[in-house]
Amino acid sequence: MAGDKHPNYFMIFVGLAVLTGIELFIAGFSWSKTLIIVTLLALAIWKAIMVALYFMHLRYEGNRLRIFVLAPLPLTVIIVIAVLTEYVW
Amino acid sequence: MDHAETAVMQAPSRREIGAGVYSEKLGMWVFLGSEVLFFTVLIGSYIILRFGSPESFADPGKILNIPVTAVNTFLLICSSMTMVKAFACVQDGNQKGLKLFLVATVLIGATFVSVQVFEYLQLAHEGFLPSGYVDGSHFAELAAAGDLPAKVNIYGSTFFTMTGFHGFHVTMGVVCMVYVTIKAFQGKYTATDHRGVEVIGLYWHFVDLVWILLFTIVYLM
Amino acid sequence: MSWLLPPGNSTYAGDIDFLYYMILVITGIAFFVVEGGLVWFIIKYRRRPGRKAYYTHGNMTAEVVWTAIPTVTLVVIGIMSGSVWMDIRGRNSVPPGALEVGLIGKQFEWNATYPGADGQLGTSDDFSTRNQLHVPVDQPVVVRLGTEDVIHSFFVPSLRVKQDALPGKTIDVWFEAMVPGRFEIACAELCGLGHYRMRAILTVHTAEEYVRWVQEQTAAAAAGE
Amino acid sequence: MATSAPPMDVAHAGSPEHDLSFIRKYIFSTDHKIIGIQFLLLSLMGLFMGGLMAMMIRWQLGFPEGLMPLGNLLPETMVSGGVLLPEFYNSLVTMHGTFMVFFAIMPLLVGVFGNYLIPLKIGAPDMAFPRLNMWSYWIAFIGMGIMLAGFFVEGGHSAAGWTQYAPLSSNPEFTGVVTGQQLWLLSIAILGLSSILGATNYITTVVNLRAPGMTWFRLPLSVWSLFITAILVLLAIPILSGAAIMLLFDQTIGTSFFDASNGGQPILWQHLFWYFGHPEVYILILPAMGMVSDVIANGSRKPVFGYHSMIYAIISIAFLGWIVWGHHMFQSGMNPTLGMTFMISTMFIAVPSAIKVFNWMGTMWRGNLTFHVPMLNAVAFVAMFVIGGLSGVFMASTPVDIYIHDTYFIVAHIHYVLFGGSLFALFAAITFWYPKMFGRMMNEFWGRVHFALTFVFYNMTFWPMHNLGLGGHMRRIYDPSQYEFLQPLAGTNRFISISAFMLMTVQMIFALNFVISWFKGKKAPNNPWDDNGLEWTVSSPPPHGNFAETPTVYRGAYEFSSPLVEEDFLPQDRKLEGDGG
Repeated sequence: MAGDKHPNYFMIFVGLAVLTGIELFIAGFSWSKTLIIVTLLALAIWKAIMVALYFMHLRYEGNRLRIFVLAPLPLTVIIVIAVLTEYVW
Repeated sequence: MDHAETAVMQAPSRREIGAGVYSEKLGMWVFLGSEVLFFTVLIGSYIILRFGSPESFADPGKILNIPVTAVNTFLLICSSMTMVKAFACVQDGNQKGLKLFLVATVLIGATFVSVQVFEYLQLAHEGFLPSGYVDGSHFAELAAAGDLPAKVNIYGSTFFTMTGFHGFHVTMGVVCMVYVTIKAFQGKYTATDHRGVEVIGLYWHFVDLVWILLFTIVYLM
Repeated sequence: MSWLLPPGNSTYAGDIDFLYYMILVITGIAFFVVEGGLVWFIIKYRRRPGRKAYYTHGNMTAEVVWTAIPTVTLVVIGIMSGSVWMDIRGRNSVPPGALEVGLIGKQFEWNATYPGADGQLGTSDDFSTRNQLHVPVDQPVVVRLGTEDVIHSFFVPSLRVKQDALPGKTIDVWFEAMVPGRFEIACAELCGLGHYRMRAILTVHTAEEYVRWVQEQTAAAAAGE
Repeated sequence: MATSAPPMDVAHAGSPEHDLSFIRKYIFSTDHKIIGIQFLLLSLMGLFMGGLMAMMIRWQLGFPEGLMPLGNLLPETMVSGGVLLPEFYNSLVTMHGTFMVFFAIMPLLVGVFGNYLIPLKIGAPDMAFPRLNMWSYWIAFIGMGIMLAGFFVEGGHSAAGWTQYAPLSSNPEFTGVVTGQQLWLLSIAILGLSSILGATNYITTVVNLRAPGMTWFRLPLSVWSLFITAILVLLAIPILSGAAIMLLFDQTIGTSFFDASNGGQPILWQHLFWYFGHPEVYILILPAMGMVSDVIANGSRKPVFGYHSMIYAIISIAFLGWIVWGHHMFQSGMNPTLGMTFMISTMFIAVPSAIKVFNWMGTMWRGNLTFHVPMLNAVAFVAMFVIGGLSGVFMASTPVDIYIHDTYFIVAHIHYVLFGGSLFALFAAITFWYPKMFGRMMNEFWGRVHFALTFVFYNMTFWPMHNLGLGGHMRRIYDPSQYEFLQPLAGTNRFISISAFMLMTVQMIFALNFVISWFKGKKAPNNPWDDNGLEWTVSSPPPHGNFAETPTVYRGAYEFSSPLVEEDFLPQDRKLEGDGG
């Protein structure tokens, strides 16, 4: 982005607020528990990605920094999945 | 992003710059990497414990006050926007906007923490603590009547630990932000060198990002 | 100081001991090759005046060879261990019709519960013993292992049995003793002040002896009530 | 944490040293070299205390009936009438592990050499964030103070083992220790902050402050391994901090994370602990491997054999290190199918370690081996690490692990890796870089004597522990004579104890050599070992700011016996004809 052209931060903000509203709305639905959880998680991750891409401007960073940032993410999943298998044998 | 490039260019010697960004920014990203794992432990434990004994967790809204925290979530998103606006202003050399938006961020951040303290006090008053129900409290009566789970010990444990540490991070963020704001009022940040603003911004947005996940996982599920 | 294992007394002790000796031989060979090589290099290539070392940055073939050999060896050990492990601990490894015995650890003793005449745990004719575990020989026994307080570990060296007892959970561990006699049970996980004396005795009876012992205990329990 | 420091080169270039007061220069210093030396003194003290605790443990195991010599110097709550009490024994076992892991080996490797070597070896004037670096030291100092305080509080120190398995650690009823346990957890959480700040600093420094020409594949292996280690520290330590805080909350504010009776999961602690703990194992060995590579190349006067495969081995260890933690828990009641997966991944992680051993041997092959004291210790590292690695295969095999888990076989294994491995590497590293740190040479003769005696007594101490374990001897038991099947092993236990006392005694040679050489040693030249690294191009000790002008690097760190030059070494910053600017 060139000095005077910023991403439209206000629109990102509106997007985040609207998605939060949708989440609150969906949480009240009488869908199956699993469906609600999956939908809510997807929305939350969408919001998180928007924050990372635009507010933390990862979208405009080089690949080397992105790799650095993404590297620890698998570790967050490994431990949770491994321990969850304790319950399913 | 050309301001980052200028900052790298400004580095005094021709060093091998590995990640293409200046050190303070890289350092903050690296530090956030460790924060990711810290919150993984807290949130991961919540998921695991909840999966292991779902009966110890109340349905959304039964114990926790969703409307209040929804407002709080909105506040935190607002503060993220004001933060990023402050950053955009300093990039454009708009000193007035920088100061205005930084002050707004500090105020909204402080409000978030206050609302959280209020929420904790209310929960404690109604009988929900890290150790579960308080004997003879409102919630304990509801539990005895079968409207709430019989035991919520691990619910209390995980809820207060997760949100408490998040609140602690917001508080630390506000403290650092006050420092940056003071420096901004002293005119220390310019269109070409505004590392402090960008770095505190990264931290602030990260804390916001964690809250986005926490709010969904803890309050809505 | 011996590298041999003490005599094993369960049906799967032989499998475990075989794996142990196999690994002992493999690692033994590796040990002598590597340490021998080191000593040889130390002597052969020691500093001599006026000589320069051979200038090289490595050799791809050598790298591939010494990556491949350990990988293959270790995977083979892993696969062989895996099948034995699943026989001992796998999901359906407990032999059908195994005799059930309850064993609860608590600071610092082992309490065993036996099904009475009906062969069922949790009925009124159960009886229990303290720091004593009695089992019949040549019959699979499944120990339903639990704990009242902290983590303990049920360790019977001669049976090659070791299993932690986890609070809030009952873990099944099975074995089939091959020789009658008297053996020691130890706690292998630090469990507090008296961890070192959390000792119990395992008595392996012949089939007839065990029946007689159960009858005596049932009678004694009935008389006690 | 988000404050911006001025660009380092500006802050340091030509900052005159005499401007700084004594306190700023030696106590609250921001100079990475002073901080490294501060860490060195602190962690050698930790090492000594850990050793003393080991001696008391060995006394009890070797002579369970005897009265402990000098025991009357300790308070009645620890040693009563000359008899070491079981509650104190459990504290000793816990604190020996804690001190050796968290306050000796880890700070020695990461705190000392990470600080001292990284900027010097990459040609930087200092760390990226010198003030953060100072905080990192002082936070660790506070952490150690809190840990030490635990010995003096009512109820004694934590007695739940260094692994702190819940619920033994989470419920004071089970050990009778309240304050000591809480101090342990607090100390570890604080130490975690120090480690994270340090790691942030190391990573940023290596990525951003390398001298011109110091490309990734010209970095010395010591820097590579410290860099990868810093990443492991950065990502593993917050897991321990988080888990320790949860445990602390269980103790203090009534949460129930690990309390099964209230819906908690005791095994969750083990998963979290070892999810931290296995990367920690590599934190404790990777820097040792890197520094040994430097020393062996120097002693062999030969380039490191397979420099690139060495790096790939370090990186793959760092990746695989995250998916093998379950092998500490095969007998814990973990899902056995999960155990299978962990066994296979564990088998794979042995491979990169094997590659490294073969490459060290390749480095020595056809070399011109010069056995200075660092080289002796480095070769001993390789020899001992092989034993530790091979004994690991027994444990990786789950069925064999059923028998040897929680026995002295494990104790032998961990000491072959941590003492035979890391500590010999540290002796190599300390003796190698001592001239640079203090400007004086250590005494060569006494260095050799110390090495020879340590090597012999070390093996006499730890080798027989394998045999104890095969006899079924459990870990962490106060009195083995309680068991009939352990009685035949009493002689072995006594032999080990006597060897251990000798081992501890001969360490005094090292301590004296260290202290006396500091004041009386021969003045060290800039490059006493004819090495190639950038740190040897500056004076010993290097000035504040390290390099008068930023060096330019033309080649890797291991150009020994290069055909391009007459001598058998070729410094990284020496410009030859044909080297581009």
